[in-house]
Amino acid sequence: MFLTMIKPLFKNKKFIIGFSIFIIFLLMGFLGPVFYRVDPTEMTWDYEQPPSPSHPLGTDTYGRDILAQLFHGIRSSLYIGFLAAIISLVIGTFIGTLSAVKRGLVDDTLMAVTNIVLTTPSILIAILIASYLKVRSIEIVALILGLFQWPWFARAIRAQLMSVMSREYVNLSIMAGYSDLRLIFEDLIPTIATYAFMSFVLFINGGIMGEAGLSLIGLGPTRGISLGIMLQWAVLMEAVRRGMWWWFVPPGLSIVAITASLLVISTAMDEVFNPRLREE
Amino acid sequence: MENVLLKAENLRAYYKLEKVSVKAVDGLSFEIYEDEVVGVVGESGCGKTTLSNVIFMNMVKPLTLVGGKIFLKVNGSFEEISALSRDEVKEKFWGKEMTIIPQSAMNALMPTIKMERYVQHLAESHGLDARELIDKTLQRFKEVGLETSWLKRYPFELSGGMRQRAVIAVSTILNPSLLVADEPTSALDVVNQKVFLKVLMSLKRRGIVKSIILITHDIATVRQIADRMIIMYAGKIVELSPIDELLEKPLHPYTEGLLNSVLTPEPEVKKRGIVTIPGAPPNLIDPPSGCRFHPRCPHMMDVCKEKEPPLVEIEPGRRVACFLYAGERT
Amino acid sequence: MKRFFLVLLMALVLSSLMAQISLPREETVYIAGALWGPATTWNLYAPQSTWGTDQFLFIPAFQYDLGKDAWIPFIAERYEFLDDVTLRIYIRPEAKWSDGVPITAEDFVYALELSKELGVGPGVGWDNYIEYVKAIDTRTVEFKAKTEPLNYFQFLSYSLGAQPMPKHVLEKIRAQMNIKDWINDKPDEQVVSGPYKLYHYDPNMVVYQRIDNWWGKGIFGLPRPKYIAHVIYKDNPSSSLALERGDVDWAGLFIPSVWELWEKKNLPVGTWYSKAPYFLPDGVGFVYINNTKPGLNDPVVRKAIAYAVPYDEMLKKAYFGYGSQAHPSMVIDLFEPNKQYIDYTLAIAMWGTKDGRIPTSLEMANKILDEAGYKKGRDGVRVAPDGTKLGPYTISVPYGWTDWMMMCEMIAKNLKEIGIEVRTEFPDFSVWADRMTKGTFDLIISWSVGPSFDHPFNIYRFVLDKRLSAPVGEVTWAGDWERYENDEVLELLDKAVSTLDPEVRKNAYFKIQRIIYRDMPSVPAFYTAHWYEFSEKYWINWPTEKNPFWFRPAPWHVDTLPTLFGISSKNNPQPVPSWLETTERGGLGIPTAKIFEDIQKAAK
Amino acid sequence: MASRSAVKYILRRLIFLFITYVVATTIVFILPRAIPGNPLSQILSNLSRVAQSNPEAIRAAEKNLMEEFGLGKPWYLQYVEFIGKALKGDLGTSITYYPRKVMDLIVPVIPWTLVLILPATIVAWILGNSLGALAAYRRNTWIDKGVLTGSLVVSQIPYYWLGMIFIFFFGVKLGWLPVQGAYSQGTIPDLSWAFFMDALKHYILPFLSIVVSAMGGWAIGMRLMVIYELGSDYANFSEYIGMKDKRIFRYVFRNSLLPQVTGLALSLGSVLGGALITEIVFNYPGTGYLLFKALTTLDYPLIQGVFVILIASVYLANFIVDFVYALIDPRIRIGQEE
Repeated sequence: MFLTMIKPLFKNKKFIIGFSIFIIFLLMGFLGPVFYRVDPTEMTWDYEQPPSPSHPLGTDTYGRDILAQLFHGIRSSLYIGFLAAIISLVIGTFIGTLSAVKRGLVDDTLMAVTNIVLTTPSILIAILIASYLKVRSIEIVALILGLFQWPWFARAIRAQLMSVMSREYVNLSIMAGYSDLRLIFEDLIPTIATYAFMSFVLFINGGIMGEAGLSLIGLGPTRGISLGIMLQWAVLMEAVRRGMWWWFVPPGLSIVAITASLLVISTAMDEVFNPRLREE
Repeated sequence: MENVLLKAENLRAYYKLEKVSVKAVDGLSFEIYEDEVVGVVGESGCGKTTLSNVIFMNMVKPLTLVGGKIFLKVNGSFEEISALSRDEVKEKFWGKEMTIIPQSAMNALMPTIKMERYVQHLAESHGLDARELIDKTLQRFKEVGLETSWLKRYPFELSGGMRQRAVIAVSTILNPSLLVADEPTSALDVVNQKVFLKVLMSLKRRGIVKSIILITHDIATVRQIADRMIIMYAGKIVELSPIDELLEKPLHPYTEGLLNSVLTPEPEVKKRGIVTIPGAPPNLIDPPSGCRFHPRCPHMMDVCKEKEPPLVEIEPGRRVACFLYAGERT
Repeated sequence: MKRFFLVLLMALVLSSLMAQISLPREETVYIAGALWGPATTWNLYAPQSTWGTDQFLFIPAFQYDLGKDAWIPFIAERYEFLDDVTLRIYIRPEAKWSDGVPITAEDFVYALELSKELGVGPGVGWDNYIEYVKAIDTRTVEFKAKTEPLNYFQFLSYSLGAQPMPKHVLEKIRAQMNIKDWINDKPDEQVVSGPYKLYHYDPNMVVYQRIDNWWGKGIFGLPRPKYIAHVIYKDNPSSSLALERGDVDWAGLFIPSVWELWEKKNLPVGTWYSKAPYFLPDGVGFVYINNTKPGLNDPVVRKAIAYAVPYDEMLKKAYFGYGSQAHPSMVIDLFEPNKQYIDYTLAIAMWGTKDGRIPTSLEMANKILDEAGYKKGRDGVRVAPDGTKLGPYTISVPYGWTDWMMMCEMIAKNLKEIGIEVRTEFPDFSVWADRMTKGTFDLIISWSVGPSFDHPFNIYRFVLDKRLSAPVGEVTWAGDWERYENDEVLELLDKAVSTLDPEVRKNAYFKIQRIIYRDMPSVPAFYTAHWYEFSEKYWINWPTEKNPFWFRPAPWHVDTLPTLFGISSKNNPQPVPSWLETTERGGLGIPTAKIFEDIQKAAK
Repeated sequence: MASRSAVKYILRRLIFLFITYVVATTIVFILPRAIPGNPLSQILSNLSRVAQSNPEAIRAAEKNLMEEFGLGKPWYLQYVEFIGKALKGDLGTSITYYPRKVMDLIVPVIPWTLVLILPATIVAWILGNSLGALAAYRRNTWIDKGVLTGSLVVSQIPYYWLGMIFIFFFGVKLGWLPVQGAYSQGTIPDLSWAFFMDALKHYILPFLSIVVSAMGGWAIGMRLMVIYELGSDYANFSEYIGMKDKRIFRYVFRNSLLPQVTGLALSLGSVLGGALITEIVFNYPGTGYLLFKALTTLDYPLIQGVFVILIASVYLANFIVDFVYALIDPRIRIGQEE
């Protein structure tokens, strides 16, 4: 069943391109540090070196190897992205389904909350929260970011479920006296799986972008390296105006490549699973 | 030949996909006379709607005209519109000579501007004087039984039925000779259906439109206004005849089935079209050999499998494509 | 709406006639590194006034000259001791406020009394050491020192360094509002005693303009720049970039590998020394060790830590060699006058190096720990006989203080090797500061106090005086962050400051050093740098090792004003004014020693 | 024209936004107090480290500030006080820049931010939508493919990174445009033509970096909308009755634009966020810059103030957009049947 769902994807050119780019970076994140064994935090004497055989992507002000940083950065940025996405997904699904299944008051209140979160300038609030957490682990940052992405998703889930639930077989299962939970898991979740996956992909983007943003104003993780942290250092050390392109271009490029490829993937999926857009 | 309005010769229009092509309209020949109402009936997926597109030369890929000719009489002389491109036809005839009331007439009007503006735009498009056209529309509004003041409103301010009438009014302000109504009543409740049909007829009586093609799966509606009927099955015409004879004595087994289903009382069945005929309509990618109806036909003969029955006139004005009547030719 | 735009347009068109206001580059000194955010207030009666207020707007009676250990009479023309605790200061007849009103004794008295009343302001806290300050006549102020406690250093710094405030202005202000909320940002309303006053400020820049008819013109001449403009940059690097580009002439910044600016990039940029350490010392950087934590409360452990700190390596690598290892006596011995306060024989005997600095020696560290009975456990972490484990501890500095962060890493590494488990931690500044001031940290690197005329008293007091401390968990910024307690030290300190006999004072210091070497309350690790860079693109004659007319040349430093009298614009070089010299060499600077002699004379 | 339903709609939005605003500001207020950390440390450390003040002076300042900022009071009292003052337009006193009033600090920087964000956002919105519409209209031509892929990538470029690239390329490498700030160093802002031109030169890069990277998203969204609308009934019908293509496309464009307007309202928050960071990258003396300072020095009152104002302006903009929406979409203005 899953395979048959996936198959058409690999016929779609867009999807293939996006997917392969993403995989490349995934591998960089996972295998990079394994094969390129350079400590990204080790400060050496040849600082601010342009790319050279000894430092393929050069070094920063403290002589730390950029390539090593990049690999670790990609890794943790992806990690943050996934974590944030999972968090948003869980919250969104929970709220969405809950308010769809238990209509009435629950629904109203939940939707009110959703709308409030939706209209609050989430980035600002995220900045605020982050600024008051003195020690920020990567997980914490992911959590902060995850807390604000879900409203769209929750709404969509709710809408979808509402339409699904009006269909025959759901009524049947209700008649058959299934519990709400069983209803959700056996009948409803499958119908929204693809949508969920697409949003998941976009949430990852949100996470990665958000982390970069927070880090840039010095509110990123206080330990470890991420693409955002790299950019922050580059800005802090005026890499841009001092022309050290090898420092600020790679991390930014990676961010764009990863997020763009993910976006392409999700649009491709949209085309495939959503006939209206299918090229005919 | 004298009072023919539209003539179709062996029309073949397929949906051409990468590999296969769906033979939605496969060798239709018929003509529409001036001053008549023709009902085109058949189950959903038999090519009715495609037919309407073909008549309009509304060829949007993958739909392509594979063969055949269409002639339309435009002030006295016949134009071979099948020879023109879609855009040319659109340019020349749409709205002026031929017009359509789409399936979902409810939402057919531009929602976010007043209908009056819409008419003005229409005037621009056809290079007419806006004032006149608006007056005409007001006139038309009266005729279809709408408050003239409503022209100054937005479509969504009208109820479903009214909107539909507004659509008729708008679509016929240029006095097109041919009006095609595609499943016009499906979305309406019984009362509005009646009103709607009345309006149609009155338009014809006033000679605002010469002829009407009414495409539907619902015989009940057609029988109320149509003069002739075309029964389609699987992209082909199986029977074509004046309405009364047809109802009195359906020739083609499929027609028979259709009628039975309609005459059965409960509306649920009516809606579904034909239940009394076992089996489902064939797919049009590779239709059955010979007579396309043979797999479901109660009177199936061996010949039906091999040869394709031609559409032959067996009584004046009555044509049928079935070997049952192969002998009765006079 | 339309009208609004019309007005705007009109305004633009009209104004397009007049030209853009911008400062003449040749007459302006651009500054970076002293101001990192919008200006606060030009009122000294606030916890923090904007940079420049203390430096250029309000000058003291006598200006202390660190380099020559002398006092230059600014507003005052001379002093007189009636006895060993009573001092009179005579105000120059020329001295006037910028609005023409003469500066009187009343202005001195008023200034100090107000500080006392508000608990904030110039010379706040003077009443701890000075019994009274009163106006004898319009030009004579009298200070009387408290005898309980008697502290000559505080007495002198408060009295000689007193800044008068324009009574006639302040009284008016106080009548209208709470003086603390007074911003004083109207250039034409500012009344100052210094040679500069505010010209313009916005979130981007603060500009001071020279008062060309300044009262001191005849005595001191005028400072050379007509305008001094501090551009408010985002952070260190953007400022240093501006220096590289020649947009900034005078800076007080931490710049990684500063020598590259002239060695590699051949820019007309310089620092005090052209070779390492490049910068003057500005204070002592300590590795503070919390004396209240189990394990760390044992002097042996603290000494072991002192042995384990990789002084040279970390200064070279993390600090770019901008500082040298501090002397364990805590005295900044880079200034000649200070050397006399160090008991070198003791230090050498104690640490076995040629100048008595602590060697980095893991063997020694291990040795003394072993002797004290600290056994290494299976995990390589030592355990005391009584079972207290040496670790895990944390060593922390604020996140982003990269040089100190690196030092922490290096220290932690060495400490692990001698069996003390230490992890590095780099929290947000406020958290770090919280731990430091509440005494809840284990180990931190932090600052202490800098060289001044009461050195080394000031540093001994800051690091060792439990009277400045507070119980663990309560905030104290005043000093003794490591919570060291020793009454003997207190006695010695009091002795040192209440005597007029240099020998007695010296001995007190020597005794304190003995105690330090015994208890090692915290580790004096390195001399922090007095960040100061200059560009000779537009201005020359900057104070340097070779042109040492002023020893506190950083723009951010309180005593920096004379720097501006010494430099000159590139296209008209001028000599350094002679009044910057000491009296023996024909200048105005009165050596501190001479002052103490005068007190002794008066005492008899 | 302003029929009852329109008023109802506006009121509903107004009330809703107000509630959300209260929630937001409450968060803004609660947070700093929920997490420990002595906000005064910055000043005091300056006194101790930079000013090298006497222990006595520091002691005095400590006492002084503690009283000054009433950090002793219970938080709910502080909250009431905060709200009360805020309503009077007094956002309290900054800690780091004491005794400056928060308002005095914010007011001068706001114009810079507005001048940067408003035009950039609007231009981006217009350009993006036109591009998207164009692509949809030329569906499956190379234009479409180009616009689509372009937008997909561009929409994922963070403003500030694009900013860096621009600075590096146009500023550092080519030296065409200034690399930082809002006007040349040493100039004093006034209404002169020279200053205007100078500011304009500094304006181009930050403006462009926001416009370019914001455009993509709009283009993508608009393309989908238009494609969808092109297939809608009114479009088909208009064609059948011989409406000119140009006209039909105008209809479609108009109707697709409406949802984009709401989109604009919802995106404002993130746009602002991105722009603030862009300001920091460009050392542009706007609100983001001030916020950055406030954050790095943990100046609670200032942070609060900045956020209260930022969020308020987001909601205000939100409301304005809603209002405009109600004006241009008759279905809301007049009220939909059924």
